[in-house]
Amino acid sequence: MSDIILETSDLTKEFKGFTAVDAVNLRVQRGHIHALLGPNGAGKTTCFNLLTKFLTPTRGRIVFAGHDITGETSAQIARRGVIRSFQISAVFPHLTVLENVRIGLQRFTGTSFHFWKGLTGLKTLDAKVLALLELVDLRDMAQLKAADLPYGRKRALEIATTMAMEPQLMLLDEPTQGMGHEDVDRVTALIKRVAEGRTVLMVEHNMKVVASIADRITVLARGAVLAEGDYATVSKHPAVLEAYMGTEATELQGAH
Amino acid sequence: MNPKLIGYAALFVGIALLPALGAYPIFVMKVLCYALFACAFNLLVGFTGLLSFGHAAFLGTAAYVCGHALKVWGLPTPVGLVVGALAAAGVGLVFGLLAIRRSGIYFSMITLALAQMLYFFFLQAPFTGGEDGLQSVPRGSFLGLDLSSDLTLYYVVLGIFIAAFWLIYRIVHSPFGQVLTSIRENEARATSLGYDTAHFKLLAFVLSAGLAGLAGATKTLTLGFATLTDAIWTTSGLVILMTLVGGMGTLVGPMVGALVIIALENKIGDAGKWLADTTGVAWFNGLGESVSLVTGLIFIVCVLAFRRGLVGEAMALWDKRRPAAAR
Amino acid sequence: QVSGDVIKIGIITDLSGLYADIDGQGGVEAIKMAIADMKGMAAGKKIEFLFADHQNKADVASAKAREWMDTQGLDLLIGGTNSGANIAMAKVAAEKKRVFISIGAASARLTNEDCTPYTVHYAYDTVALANGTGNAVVKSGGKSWYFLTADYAFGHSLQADTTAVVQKAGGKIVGSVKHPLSASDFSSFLLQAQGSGAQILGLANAGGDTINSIKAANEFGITKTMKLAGLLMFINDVHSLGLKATEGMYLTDGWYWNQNAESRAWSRRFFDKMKRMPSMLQAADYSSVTHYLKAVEATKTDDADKVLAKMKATKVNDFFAKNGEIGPDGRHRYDMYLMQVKSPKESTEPWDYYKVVQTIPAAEAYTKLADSKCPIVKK
Amino acid sequence: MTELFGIPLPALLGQLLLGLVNGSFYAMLSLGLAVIFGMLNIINFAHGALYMMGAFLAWMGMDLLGLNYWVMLGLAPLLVGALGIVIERTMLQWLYKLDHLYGLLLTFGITLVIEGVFRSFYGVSGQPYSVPEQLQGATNLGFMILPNYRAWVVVASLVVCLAVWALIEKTSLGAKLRAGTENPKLVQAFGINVPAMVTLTYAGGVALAAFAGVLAAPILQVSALMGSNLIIVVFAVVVIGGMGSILGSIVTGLGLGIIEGLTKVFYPEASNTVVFVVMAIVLLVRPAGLFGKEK
Amino acid sequence: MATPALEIHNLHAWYGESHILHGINLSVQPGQVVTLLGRNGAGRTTTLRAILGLTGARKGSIKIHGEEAIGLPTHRIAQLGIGYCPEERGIFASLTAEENLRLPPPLKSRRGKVMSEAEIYAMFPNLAERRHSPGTRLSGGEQQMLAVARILRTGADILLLDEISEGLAPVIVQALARMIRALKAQGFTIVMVEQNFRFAAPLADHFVVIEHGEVVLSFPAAELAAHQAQLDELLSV
Ligand SMILES: Nc1ncnc2c1ncn2[C@@H]1O[C@H](COP(=O)(O)OP(=O)(O)OP(=O)(O)O)[C@@H](O)[C@H]1O
Ligand SMILES: Nc1ncnc2c1ncn2[C@@H]1O[C@H](COP(=O)(O)OP(=O)(O)OP(=O)(O)O)[C@@H](O)[C@H]1O
Ligand SMILES: [Mg+2]
Ligand SMILES: [Mg+2]
Repeated sequence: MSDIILETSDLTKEFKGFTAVDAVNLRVQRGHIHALLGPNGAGKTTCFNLLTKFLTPTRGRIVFAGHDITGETSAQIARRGVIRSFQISAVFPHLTVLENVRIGLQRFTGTSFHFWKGLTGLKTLDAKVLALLELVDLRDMAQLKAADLPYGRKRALEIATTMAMEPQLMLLDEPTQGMGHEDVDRVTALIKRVAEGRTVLMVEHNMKVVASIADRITVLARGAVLAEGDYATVSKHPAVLEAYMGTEATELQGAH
Repeated sequence: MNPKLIGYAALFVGIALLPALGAYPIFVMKVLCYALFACAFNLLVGFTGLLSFGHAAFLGTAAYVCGHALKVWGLPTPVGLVVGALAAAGVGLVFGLLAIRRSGIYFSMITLALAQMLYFFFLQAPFTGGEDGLQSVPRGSFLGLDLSSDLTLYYVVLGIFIAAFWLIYRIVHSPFGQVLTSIRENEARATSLGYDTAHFKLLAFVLSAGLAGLAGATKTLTLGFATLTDAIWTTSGLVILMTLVGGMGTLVGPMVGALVIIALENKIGDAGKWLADTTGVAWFNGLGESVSLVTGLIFIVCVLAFRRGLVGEAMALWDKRRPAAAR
Repeated sequence: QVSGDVIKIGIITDLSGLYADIDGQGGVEAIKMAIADMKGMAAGKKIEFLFADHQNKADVASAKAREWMDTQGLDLLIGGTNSGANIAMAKVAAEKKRVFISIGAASARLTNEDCTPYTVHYAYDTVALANGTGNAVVKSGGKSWYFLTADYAFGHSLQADTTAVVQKAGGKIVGSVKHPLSASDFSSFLLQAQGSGAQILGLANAGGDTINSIKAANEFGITKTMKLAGLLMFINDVHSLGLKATEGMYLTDGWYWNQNAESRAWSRRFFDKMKRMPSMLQAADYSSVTHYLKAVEATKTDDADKVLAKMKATKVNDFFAKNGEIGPDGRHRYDMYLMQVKSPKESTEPWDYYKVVQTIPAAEAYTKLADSKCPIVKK
Repeated sequence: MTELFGIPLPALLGQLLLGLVNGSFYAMLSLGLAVIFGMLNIINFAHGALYMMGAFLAWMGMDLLGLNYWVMLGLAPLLVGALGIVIERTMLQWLYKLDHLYGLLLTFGITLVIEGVFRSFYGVSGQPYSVPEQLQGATNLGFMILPNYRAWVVVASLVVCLAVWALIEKTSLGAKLRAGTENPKLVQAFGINVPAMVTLTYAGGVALAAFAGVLAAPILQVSALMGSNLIIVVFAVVVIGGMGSILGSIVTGLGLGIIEGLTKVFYPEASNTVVFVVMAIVLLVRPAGLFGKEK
Repeated sequence: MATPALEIHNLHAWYGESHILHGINLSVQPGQVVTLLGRNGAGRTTTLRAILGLTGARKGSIKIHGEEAIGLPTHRIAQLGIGYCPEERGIFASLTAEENLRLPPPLKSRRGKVMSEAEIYAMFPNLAERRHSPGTRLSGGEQQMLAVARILRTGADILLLDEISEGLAPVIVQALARMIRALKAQGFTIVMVEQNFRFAAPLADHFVVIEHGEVVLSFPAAELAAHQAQLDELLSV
């Protein structure tokens, strides 16, 4: 109970009179895989955008690891160890797979403003990058341009880049969206593996994934928290059944 | 050694030999100045995706400041050049702070607006000499070399160019350059990895402005004057054209573009005369007064047929043939 | 002794921009006529001719000039329009010790602060324009002036020069408004001028700006209460405005095609080639090149110093100028004329636009040698 | 007499009215530019040259064929529109998916060619064109004398602007056009003939420019370069209004005319620069222009 | 037998130089619901796009209500009675939700039922609520609904639906299933591409499996049980 890594209080976002996120109080416990569920348009992605300051909250406070980060910029928040992925895959298409990951690691070297230095200094990072790529089965593709990867592999690359940042808190927005079965299973396993020792907050529609790895679930609907608890509790919650999973939920789960 | 570097070295040795091969040194120097200007511009647009429509402001600022420093303050030539470049970088910093958070066409427009305001200042300020320009800037000497000889000046200018080009190459292939590339490719992602993209863009902007300034200062030194033409918006347009014609985002492209455009400006009349003499068609004689018409046609052809610029297209051709050969 | 066994003449002017009509291709043609009239030879050597467009960029002009002198052995450089370009070319010519004749520059700086031993300023300058129009207008009763001035160096000096002349003649300046070059619309400035209650509106601008000012002045009925004085107008401007809009205006010109039989004869030849009548600049192109070639003929050399000495020692006497003299400051002093634009009824043929109201003697038209700021003039 | 900042009030009113007249030119030209940008995603740099062509056609109609102002007011936009169709079909249509830069560059090239052609035939000093008989003379408004022709210009351009605005914002045609720029293939898959629509839009946009050109012919010098000074200002108007915003360009055009008019009184030298000052301030405060939608 | 609503014969299609479809054959009777199955990248989306001429070059024959469509420009093909809901949804950012909805004009051959806006909003209440916001400000799911909704009011009778259940919450998916049943009852001809077999299975009259740009299996719904094993093998790893 004591170890809350992320806490929002009264977090609200209004777009021209439309409230996309409505007084959300979210508490994410350190070490958990925490899933954010909700029907389309519930405000999940918006929530992520608020947490990482890609959008400015209309109201409310965000506290991360004891610091109030409400007033910080996206980059500052990222440097605190909150790293996100995007709903639509976000890689650097014309860089190689290796360079994609190295860009992240490079930040720690403190040389990022050194325009007079060569790239040799960065080569020392390559071993670490390759180890990370190994983890997501991308090692063979290290020299390919990211743009040439199949979709599922791009998502894996994105996760690898995120991991390279040694995040305390990873925010994953629908990591399995648009993937075939094999990829879904691989990525699920991967998330489970990388979640060890850190905290993950993820949005996911695939109930099979959620059921198998989430420690805790928050369900949003119309911007507000509808229910919270573990999978068993939430999936039986009548309001959730009505608003999200629907009556045929049991029939559909795992259909993907 | 890197084959690319060997290529560049060969290129510069070639340029160094040009006067011996009968090229007119002042013309080549002018091309070099514009080439540097275009390379500086390309550093910004090609590697950060920020299209400045106000780069003439930096060229002009440095041209006037360097000219004033050499002529009125009587500073030594190298100091004058540095002062000019620094002044441009300073203006770049101000422009950058104001513009850098805007993107796309709005970034272009705000740089244009700021540059026009600066142009107005140059027009009004007495030290620029209005449309008559700041004339008879002395060449002085450079580290003991007397610059009054065109040839000496030529090698000094070439040296400046190579140094600046090396710096640009360095910037592109540096940790900083890597971050710039990632910002251009996907800014949101770069931010989410913890990079303050605005700071990186600002530094790129200032570097580009400073290098453009170096080009302007060198140009003043070469030609002996600075005029409003250096600071007017059409010059900002010109450098965009050079970069596009040569190939945006390639290192050599802007140099080629500068050569093409400057040659067009200076040589088309001669070309017309030559055509008229060899073909006997008198109409070609009129080509000299139709620079803009011919330029217009070239742009149309470029946009319709050589979109990646001359160098860009050549590289694409090369890339296409190589894997075929390898297979 | 002729360098390279050929006499090389080149003109660098605006062939495509704002000032392309007053000199431009017509100027090129005029020089070709001058060369043809010498049968293509001088001092027994062939004459070759080059021309280039400076696009109103001083750097293009000076680079071209330098290149021609370095690589082509150019002997005579003719500077067309644009003061900035001309000053830049003058510097190059002085450095390379070649003859430079500036035709189209308005700035009097060429024979003052920026004079060189190798520069000849052959046609008008702002001082002459001011002396002509300013004096004449005040004498004919236009005592109070308001200026509409282009906010550019030539506009400023035109205004300053005219102001001096007007005040000396007993007139007074009521006010002035500076407008940016190529302003979008002049009605607003004109309204301010009208509000001043001055009798004379001095247009210290040029080209399109002058044309648009006059158009608007007519439209707003300002011509009913004020008289316009065009300080820098060419016949081409009158042509594009039409006589209805310009009737009765005063302006100063160094030459008019229809001023006498000699000028008419030459102009008709020019018209056959260009389909329009020559401007003062185009006539000056012909006259100056001829004057140069005759000096070469006489000295049998193309050495700049010798030829220049000869040019300065010989008076210019042709259809362009009578008893014109080139002073040590390089200023060609010759009679200027105050013109008045004819009414449509008075005009008998196309391009018949002016009547000569008054001749301004060479001695009065230009900066007196004694007042020259040219450092090489011995005082 | 009442004064404001040292200027008599009536005189100031007069200046404001003149500003409005100029503003209506800006509005009409920037409207065409905004329509083309909004629908085709092309920054039509050739707008100034086509405006110049409108004015020139008016003069040529008079000079060569004896056609009067009113005939040419209808005919010139049609002719320029037809040229627009040719330009769009042969060149612009290949550029829609590319960066704005290419459209800008191509239309810049077209500008140079059109201007070059007119210059080589007619020189640069311009052609005389007078105010049509019906509109000669001026009306005394008390605080100033307004030439009838200028009054006509304001009325004509305001009517045209409103009509175009209504067409695009209030009809389904406008929605189709906007969608067509984003994803032409999909719009076409809904059964809409997108290529034809786009061509006609371009033709319509440049016809507006030509219309403005004919309106300008009696008051400005009809010369090959008359458009090149204007284009950058008009372009700025479009940006200040918010790229592609129809209403924005109309309002900004008029507003800028007035601001410029006031500048001509208080700091005349800066009257060509004030537009950039306004642009810089607006963009600093509102990054997507006055009426633009932020991404 | 009546003229098929859609008849494809030996259809080849390319994207640039890559040859994606290698002779697809497909016949859809009026009022039928046909589901295209296949692995990722098998060419199902490409088939739909090729029908409308949205791919690169194509070859073969596509008859829509008996009319040959292969040489026609896209808008003419659509006019023959096709409504297309693309995989990427294709919502227009510069249009409001409502304008997006109203964008497709009524087709000339109005064979299908034309739904009124009121009916559509009743079916998708979310859209009614968000009707004035810009199209791309809608959430992913809302955009999907809008993409389907807007082709229901044009009078198109052949609907090409690409992965409409993708990324949607279960309730919405259920609503969509009900909608498709309703559309079928109203006589629409539907060609669906689906990844979500459970969603598609109860709706389809006919199944077509595509693999590497070719039809490898085609059978009526009644024979589903008989082909289950084969299907499992083709669709999963
Ligand atoms: N625009 C394109 N350019 C080149 N190749 C493409 C393009 N679009 C698709 N392809 C290729 O065509 C093949 C078929 O793709 P298609 O989108 O039709 O597959 P699908 O069966 O719909 O699969 P998915 O489940 O990914 O939607 C794939 O190999 C894909 O990589
Ligand atoms: N920038 C914006 N301006 C206006 N409305 C917005 C904006 N961004 C999101 N919205 C609205 O806020 C609501 C929540 O959107 P959000 O993208 O957070 O949903 P989501 O829960 O991620 O849904 P999905 O699962 O479909 O991705 C939606 O109704 C959307 O239309
Ligand atoms: Mg989302
Ligand atoms: Mg697909």
